[in-house]
Amino acid sequence: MLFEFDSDQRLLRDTARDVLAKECPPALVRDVAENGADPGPLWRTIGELGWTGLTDPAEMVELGIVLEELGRAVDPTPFLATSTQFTPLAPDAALAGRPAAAVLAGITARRDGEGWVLSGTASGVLDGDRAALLAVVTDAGVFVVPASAAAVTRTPVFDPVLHVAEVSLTEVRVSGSDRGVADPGPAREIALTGLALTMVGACQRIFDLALDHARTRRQFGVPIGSFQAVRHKAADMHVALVRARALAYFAALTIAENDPRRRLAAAMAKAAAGECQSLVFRHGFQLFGAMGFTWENDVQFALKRAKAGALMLGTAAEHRSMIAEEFHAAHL
Amino acid sequence: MLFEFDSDQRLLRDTARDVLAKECPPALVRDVAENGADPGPLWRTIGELGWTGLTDPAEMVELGIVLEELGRAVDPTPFLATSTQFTPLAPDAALAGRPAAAVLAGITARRDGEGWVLSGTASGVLDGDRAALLAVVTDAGVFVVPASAAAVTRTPVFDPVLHVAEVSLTEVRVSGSDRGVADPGPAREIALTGLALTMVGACQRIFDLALDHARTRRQFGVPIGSFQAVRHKAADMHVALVRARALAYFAALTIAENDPRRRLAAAMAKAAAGECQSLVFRHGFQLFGAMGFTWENDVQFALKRAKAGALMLGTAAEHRSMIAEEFHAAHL
Amino acid sequence: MQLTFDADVEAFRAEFVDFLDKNLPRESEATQRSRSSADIPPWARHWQRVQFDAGWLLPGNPPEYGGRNATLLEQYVHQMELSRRRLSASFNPQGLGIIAASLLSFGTAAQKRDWAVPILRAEITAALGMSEPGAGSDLASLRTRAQRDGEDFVVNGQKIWTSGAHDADVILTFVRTDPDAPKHRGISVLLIPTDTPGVTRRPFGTLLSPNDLDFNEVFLDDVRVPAANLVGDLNQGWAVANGSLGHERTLLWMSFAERLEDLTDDVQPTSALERDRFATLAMDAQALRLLGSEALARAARGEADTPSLSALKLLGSESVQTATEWALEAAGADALAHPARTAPESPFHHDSYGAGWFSRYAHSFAGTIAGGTSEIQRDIIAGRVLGLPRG
Amino acid sequence: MQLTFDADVEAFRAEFVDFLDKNLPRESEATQRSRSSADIPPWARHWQRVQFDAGWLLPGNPPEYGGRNATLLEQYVHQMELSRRRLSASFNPQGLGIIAASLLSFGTAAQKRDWAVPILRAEITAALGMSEPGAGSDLASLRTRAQRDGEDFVVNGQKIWTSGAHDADVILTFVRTDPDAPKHRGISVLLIPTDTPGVTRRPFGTLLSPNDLDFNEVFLDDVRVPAANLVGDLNQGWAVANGSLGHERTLLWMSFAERLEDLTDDVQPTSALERDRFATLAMDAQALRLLGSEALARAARGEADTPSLSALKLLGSESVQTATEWALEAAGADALAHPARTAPESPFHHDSYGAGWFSRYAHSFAGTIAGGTSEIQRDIIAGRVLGLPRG
Repeated sequence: MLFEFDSDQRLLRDTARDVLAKECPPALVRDVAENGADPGPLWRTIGELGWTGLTDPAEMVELGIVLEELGRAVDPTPFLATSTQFTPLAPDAALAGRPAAAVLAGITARRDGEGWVLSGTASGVLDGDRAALLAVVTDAGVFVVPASAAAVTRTPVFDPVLHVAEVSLTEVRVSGSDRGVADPGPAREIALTGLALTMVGACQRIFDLALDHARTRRQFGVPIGSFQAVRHKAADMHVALVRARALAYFAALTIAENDPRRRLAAAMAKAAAGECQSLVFRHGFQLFGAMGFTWENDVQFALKRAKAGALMLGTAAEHRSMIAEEFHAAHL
Repeated sequence: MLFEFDSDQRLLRDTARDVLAKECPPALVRDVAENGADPGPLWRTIGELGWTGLTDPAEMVELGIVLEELGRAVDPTPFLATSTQFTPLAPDAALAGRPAAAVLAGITARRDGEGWVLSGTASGVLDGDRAALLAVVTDAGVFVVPASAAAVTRTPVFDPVLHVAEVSLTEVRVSGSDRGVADPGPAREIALTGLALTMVGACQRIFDLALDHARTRRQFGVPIGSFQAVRHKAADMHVALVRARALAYFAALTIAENDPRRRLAAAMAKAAAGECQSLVFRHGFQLFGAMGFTWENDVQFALKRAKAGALMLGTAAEHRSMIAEEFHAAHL
Repeated sequence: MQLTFDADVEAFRAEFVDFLDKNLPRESEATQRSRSSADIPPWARHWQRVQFDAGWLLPGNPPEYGGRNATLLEQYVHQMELSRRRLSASFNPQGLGIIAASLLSFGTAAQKRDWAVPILRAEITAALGMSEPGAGSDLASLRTRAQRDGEDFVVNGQKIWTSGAHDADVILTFVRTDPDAPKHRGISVLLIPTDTPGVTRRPFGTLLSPNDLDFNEVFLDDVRVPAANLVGDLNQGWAVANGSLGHERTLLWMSFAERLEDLTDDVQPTSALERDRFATLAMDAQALRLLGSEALARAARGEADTPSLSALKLLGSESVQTATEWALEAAGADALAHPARTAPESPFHHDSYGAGWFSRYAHSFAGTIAGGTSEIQRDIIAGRVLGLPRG
Repeated sequence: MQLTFDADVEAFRAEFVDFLDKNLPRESEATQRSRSSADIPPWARHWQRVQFDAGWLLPGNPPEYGGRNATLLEQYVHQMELSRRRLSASFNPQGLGIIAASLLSFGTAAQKRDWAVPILRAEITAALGMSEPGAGSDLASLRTRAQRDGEDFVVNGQKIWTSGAHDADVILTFVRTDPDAPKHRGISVLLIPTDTPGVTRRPFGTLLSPNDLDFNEVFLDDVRVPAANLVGDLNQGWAVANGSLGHERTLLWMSFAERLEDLTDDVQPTSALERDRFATLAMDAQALRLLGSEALARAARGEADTPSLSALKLLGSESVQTATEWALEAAGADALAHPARTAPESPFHHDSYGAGWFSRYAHSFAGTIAGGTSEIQRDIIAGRVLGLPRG
């Protein structure tokens, strides 16, 4: 195994980082959070950069690179749901430039002549309130429906930039041709890995800000970053980050190469991202002291994104439970 | 609740500490470990001090004080098994000055006319190889048998001063009058609490030695105890110790007052002692560096006693599982 | 060692329980919440006055100040009965515990009459002006200055983290009155009414919401304060800080014990792993209560041992943080919702139990940061309890 | 990024696997264990020579030194195949990895012939004399002195932690040859045969047993060493230390990866809590292998990044410690027995897997202490990777 970005991948990462520093600065995220500013221009930029075109699972590492950088920038667009939740479930239905989401549970499909009738309510649907299309997972397969067919309510969540919605379908009739892939398993692995990389990016942002703070904030006449307690916390955060990043890109690589370990690797990616988030959130917040507790400090957005990610699609503990059971089977 | 030693208890603690510093110094423990020296003189001193007379559960706090100090001295005598395992099961059978042990599992009792027949093999019997009497727990009650009726083999364990044995009974006939208490539950709470306090004492000894080392050992021209990493580890060890000690004496107090919380409190005592041991062992060993890895350093005896205690009578995880289930019932 | 208190303390407890049974407002009367730590809704003002008049507000005080000269142990069981029911004596806790207490210890008769009693009777509310930008709560580097000018002091400077200032009637303000004196000498304490010209209060939001307003910046520009508002002697502010504020800190462990006990009620483990974590929480709660009662027994004997309290603060604050983080994780995606209820709202407590696990976890950092961070507590333990050399 | 190696590396791997299949001794031939890290049982001497002759002992070496000029990645898959089977190339690992390697890098032709090749062919064994009492492995404070006297050096001083010295034929010894030079200048390296008069070796037990003898104190009293035994240039010992010893350290992560992978085989979780812990172990093992292979890819490009390896050492050594402690706890009272088997004994590996969980846990501290403690690794990461200021 050669576990290193190639030069194209490094270029993609650097480009993404540069573009997002300009197009998705902290001020934009704050403007979205405080004033409901429209992230549409950023969404269009993402499309122009071709990132929405990273729909082939073989490009999962590249998609992951983009997602990590978007996580670091606390992306206010519906890119994560579109690229890692909808598209893998409905690769043929993806519409260039149109946001889309996935309804992963809560809907049942009933056979009705040539077609099907979908009903039910799903909560916690990422970007369900601003999607044009929904990929609806049911026991009978995955159906693609226009969002206009659903009743959608945004749920207030603690991450003020994140969109989460309750989606209801009431006797929505769909034709058999709207039915897509039967097994949502592989799509779920992409969703987990994508979310893990988003979290790694958000954690990196917390860490960047915490390190800046440690270098500049002075106490007892010296920068707080010179105290061994702070230095050692920073070292532990660094280790948690490189561990989580490695496992996340490994999952991306198994998806790209359709390796049989992809299921286990995706669970490890999500679990490690959750553990990293736990440590980085806690140490990072503590390191900022009271400053971290204010609305005015930008670290809040990354903290909330990382924590929200940890709670979605199964927590670290839930994934660890799965890892232990599947480890020997996967013969990693 | 007034959770403080009274003056008699403080006097007992100070006396025990002073006596054991003289009668059970590290040199004696080492002599027992290396040369099989006889701890008999210490055993007789313990008897003369009246500690073997602390058999009334109402004196559990006092017994606990003695056990903590004996744990700190890495007691090489069979006092723990005699006072906290045998005597609570067979309070009337205790023989002054005679070591005794408890066989907690592995033996079955079969009715035979007026009497009973005991058979089976028990492993991990504390001091089973040097007891004069055995209290044997069976489904039919607790029986007291002379150790001469059993086949006993000492098991080599990693704590070189600890005696653990395999005890076999083959068709041992006992009369009904040898049958003692029916419910070994209350006795088990004494055993758990006694072992917890022994462990707290052993941890305190590790901590004492580690602090000495931190104050005297120099690196880069300063005592290692001046590094914040060492200072903070020491603080965490201190907190773990005071927490474990408090919960252990609370358990002792509930036993002394026969409070309904005694079952939960004993589980907490053993779990907290195990957690304390885990932290103090790990930080203490690390703090000593390579020196801690040698046979010649006395810290090894306390490390092993603390770790052995953690493995006996249920680990911290096992007790935590019980605590969670019983917590609300006990309404602590 | 004893599991119960002596009979006289238990009789005291019974009397208070009886008072609560007879006088606590009905929940239907107590619907209005406070919006900051210096905002008391009308029903709560009334309830505070009932406690004051009955001598149950601060039982350790003499009757004229809302108490009944209770002993330390009596005060402790009083607090336990409050916390068991999730009651706050006041919705302006710092008014009671710090400002009024400081005035009763260091104030003039007039100050007690004009400020302490109205605070205790919930006629006015108060805030504490201590922290400054860049200095945390390190009094030694205080920069707000007060210069004597005739019968007044003229105050200039800035405070931060001044909880409730925008709703408070008065701010107990630490100021430097002798700029040439070293560090903590030369500090004095002034009562500054918030309607004094030159006082500007800017509340700012927490990370939970821009509208979650308790913290304030307070700007003091040529604020004229009558010399009669000087609390304690000139340049003796350090003594005031160490008085009731120090006392408050010795009782800090109790708030963590209460939060831990609340958590043992509010957290419902549903898996083996969650039960394992719950057990740790339950043990921490019990251990903290035990260690606290040991400290209290020492204090009741008049044997103060402040450094040893650092272990209690460290254990309590870190445990609350760990437990709320676990609870947040255990709740999973349900915990995204904001606000979300995690426990029945207690209308009589100034803490909001209904704000969701993310909020309860985030608030836990106040515990590990304010009143000396966990790192500072570890340093105190290492140096002053364990005698390790300083770095 | 790729999940597999290029075809040439895989072909290399297949060739080695074939060699192992054909040449590895049968277990029945390999019953005798080594008693220290410089004691090679006869069967293992033969097996080491078979590897040497076939160019598989140290594939990166040229053929005359037991290799086949393999690339870094080829050496890596060679090591992976060994570890997957729990094989050690040699029972005198420091002889191969440090002493012979140093001689091949810095030694004269005669030293290579007379010392390196016999070590590689298991005709003699070697130990490393670096650490001294009170100084840990801090070379800068080295006190053992060697003075030139005619054709000899005369050495006086004391070494400690000299693994296997009592069984070794020669000790590669770091000595101070210029007492006036600052710190790490003025250090030289001498090959000291252990039968030289004045060399006294005192093995001492570990906490596991007074008879568990690998560590030694080595006393050097007027030991006369021929000048021909000087390795590298006079006063250039620092370069030797940074050479093969430095190289050894860059590969340290691999030993932790191997131990973690062994543990994923040897630990059998039986409860929900143990499965939770097992998952952490499995993730650590996988992450370390990934991070290591990333570091290896950098090294294969010639891009050394030593500070970044501190994260690997920290992760690996701490994870081994955590996992072995969990395994010990999970085994419960059964783990008291000593020694107790925790895994099938591997006759071809110098580690003893059968010594019990307590022993495996205790040994984990070698990982968090030797080669720079975990605290030092954290300091390196903070300072040299993250750029935080020094305290």
